Amino acid sequence: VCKLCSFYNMQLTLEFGGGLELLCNSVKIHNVNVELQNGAEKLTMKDLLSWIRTNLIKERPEMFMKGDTVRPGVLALVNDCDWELSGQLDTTLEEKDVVVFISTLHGG
Amino acid sequence: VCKLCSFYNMQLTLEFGGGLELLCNSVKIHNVNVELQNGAEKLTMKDLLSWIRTNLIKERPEMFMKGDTVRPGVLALVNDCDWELSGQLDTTLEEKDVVVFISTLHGG
Amino acid sequence: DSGYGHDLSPQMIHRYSRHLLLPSFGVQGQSKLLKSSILVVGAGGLGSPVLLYLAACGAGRLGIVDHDVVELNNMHRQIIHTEGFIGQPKVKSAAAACHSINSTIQVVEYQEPLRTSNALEIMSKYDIVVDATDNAPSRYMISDCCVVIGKPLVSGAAVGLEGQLTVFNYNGGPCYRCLFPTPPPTTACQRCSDAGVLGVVPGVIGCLQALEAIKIASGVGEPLSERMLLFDAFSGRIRNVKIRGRSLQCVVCGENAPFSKQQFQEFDYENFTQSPLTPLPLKLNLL
Amino acid sequence: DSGYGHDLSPQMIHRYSRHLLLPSFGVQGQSKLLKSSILVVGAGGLGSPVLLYLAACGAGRLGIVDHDVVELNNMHRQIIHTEGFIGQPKVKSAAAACHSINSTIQVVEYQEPLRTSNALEIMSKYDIVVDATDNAPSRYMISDCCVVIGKPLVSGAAVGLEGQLTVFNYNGGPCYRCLFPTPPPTTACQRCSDAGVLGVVPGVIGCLQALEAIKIASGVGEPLSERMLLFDAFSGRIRNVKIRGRSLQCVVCGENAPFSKQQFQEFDYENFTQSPLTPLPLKLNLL
Ligand SMILES: [Zn+2]
Ligand SMILES: [Zn+2]
Repeated sequence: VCKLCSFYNMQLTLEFGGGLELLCNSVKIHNVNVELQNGAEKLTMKDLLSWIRTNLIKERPEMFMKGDTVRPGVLALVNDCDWELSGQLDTTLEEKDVVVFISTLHGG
Repeated sequence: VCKLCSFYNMQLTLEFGGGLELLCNSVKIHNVNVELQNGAEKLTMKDLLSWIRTNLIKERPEMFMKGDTVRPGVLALVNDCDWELSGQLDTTLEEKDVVVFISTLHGG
Repeated sequence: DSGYGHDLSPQMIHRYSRHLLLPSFGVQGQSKLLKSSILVVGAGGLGSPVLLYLAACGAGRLGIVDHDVVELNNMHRQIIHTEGFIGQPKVKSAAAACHSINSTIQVVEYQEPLRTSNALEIMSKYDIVVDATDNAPSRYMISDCCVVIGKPLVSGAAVGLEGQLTVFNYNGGPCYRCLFPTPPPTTACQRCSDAGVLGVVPGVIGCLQALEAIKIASGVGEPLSERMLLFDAFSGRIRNVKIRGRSLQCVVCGENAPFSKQQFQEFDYENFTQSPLTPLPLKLNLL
Repeated sequence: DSGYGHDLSPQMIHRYSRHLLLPSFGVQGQSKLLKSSILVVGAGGLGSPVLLYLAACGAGRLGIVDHDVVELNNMHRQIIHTEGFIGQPKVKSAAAACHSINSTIQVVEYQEPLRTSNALEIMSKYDIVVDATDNAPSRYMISDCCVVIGKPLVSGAAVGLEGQLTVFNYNGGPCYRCLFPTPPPTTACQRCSDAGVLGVVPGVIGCLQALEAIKIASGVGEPLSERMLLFDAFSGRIRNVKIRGRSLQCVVCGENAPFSKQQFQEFDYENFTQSPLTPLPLKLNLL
């Protein structure tokens, strides 16, 4: 993290589960620094999704996203809370937030 | 919480488990405001234990404490971490910390 | 009433004494449990511990739905079945096991696949439904049916080294469709028989499903409604997350869309999810 | 070796196929499991799911220690026993159940109480020990013995609506005495038979114990060493907490105190904890 401009960088923990980790080299937990776009003063889930698609997803992006949001069957959680409760794509992220993406399981 | 002197008050979540809740009217989770002693600038686990003994434990205090510490068989956890790792009685608490006291179980 | 303020026979008091001793459960919790009826759909990896623990604890009437037969490759996780039952219907095997640990409860066998044509009739006869199936169309169908007939649903799933658990349609909480209005692509729907599963993972989730059913039936504790448990066996971590409530826009339980019995019976779940309700077992050609 | 780089017979490949399909487990994890030996002390509430899942998954050799007989008031939680075995030794009943779900594993029966006089000999024959007992002196004794002979210990406990789980003496991690150097007052040591227990709670903890044993035996995953899982069934919450590492001051595993076999055999656990190793069952006089 740049100490002079830490404002423009955000430390986040991203976790992938339910099979989504297979899209990121089978790594479940990613500690990342997300750089905010020029002039941006906040990072939303919408920004994060496009950052993930560019920087983390190595294969089959259609298994993670559909349009500009997550694909059907994927739950997004910000600090252990469904993103539907915090504004979905508009959810504003804060330093050290934990964002979990989990694909729903059907097996038994 | 006094808004002018919030420094001298500390909001904590205390949880009791493994049977210890029986000593506090069977209530497991207590959201409390602990007033710091005159002139004190920090709250340690030692202070908290004496506060709990005065304010929360309704019966059989010997089932919770022995001397100035918890009785044998009780684990103390500060933010999901064993207090042995943070200095035991000397652990300094911070606003909104979660402190768990749990009695070890032997049954099966 | 026995004159003691409850209906428990001396035999029952003996059998369930460790429940009766619990101040928070006691005679009242046990009595409610004994009067309850619970339907378990699926007698496989999840259903095994669900059925064993529900039978043991004294759920009054236990229904079991499964159309499958016991196979050798089930045995690593489906602990309710013994080798002697290989080739026989799972329902028969599971019912025999339930009876052998508790001969005082009633067990009803449904040796047939659950479909829109029989779901309403079967599920209506029970207070609580446990989804222990292994495919997406069944999960939508069971949840929709629970909304139509107003029953709480304990939903568990396990694949690989992961498991998930929640309670749907309970006390104003969300249904499966509130969470997943659109079915996932079929490529995202792995089943245990295709993708593999560590046998004890459905064991953990199944026990937790039995617990949720017991909590609802006895009226003791806080069921996992609007919450979900995410279990990662590899790391041993369990997350307890808060999920959305009932959605006003839900096409099944929402404001403007009370799904009718007829709509339910005419809904094509296989077409909706693009997968079969009773998938054919994969023939494994390892090596 | 079959020529395929492993020792699995076609029967085994069929039985364990859903484990073999798992990329993170596979043939290597299953082969290690099949070669492992696990001792389960206690065939009660915790031991029931531990034994069933370890037998099902193919733990090569399974030892069972228990001196008790099956009673009707066990049946609400001890799902390995059937009514037909009431009055018979739990070890015999549990071994029969393990065989019936997996006739290809070896099961060894120890129908005797575990004591300092036999613990070293019995426990030395196994790679991993699972503590599924119900009293404090046994827990100290089993942990101390594991330190003396250098075996990992999977420890679980359940009372009322709560459960706890951790792994001791694994890979430089703490032992039971590191955590609890001084025994608790006897008034703090409730057993299921005295205090009651919701039957499915030891079910959940026992499944998780089986999982930890499988992880250690197969070398797959991260065992719960220096971590503890705290389970509250009422609220459905599970905490994963970080606990202390090995204590240099521990009188059993610490720097200056390697407990010798002789010291172990002469240690009086009943006096140390002020409670009996094989407690008499409480006669319940409810109503
Ligand atoms: Zn809905
Ligand atoms: Zn130690």
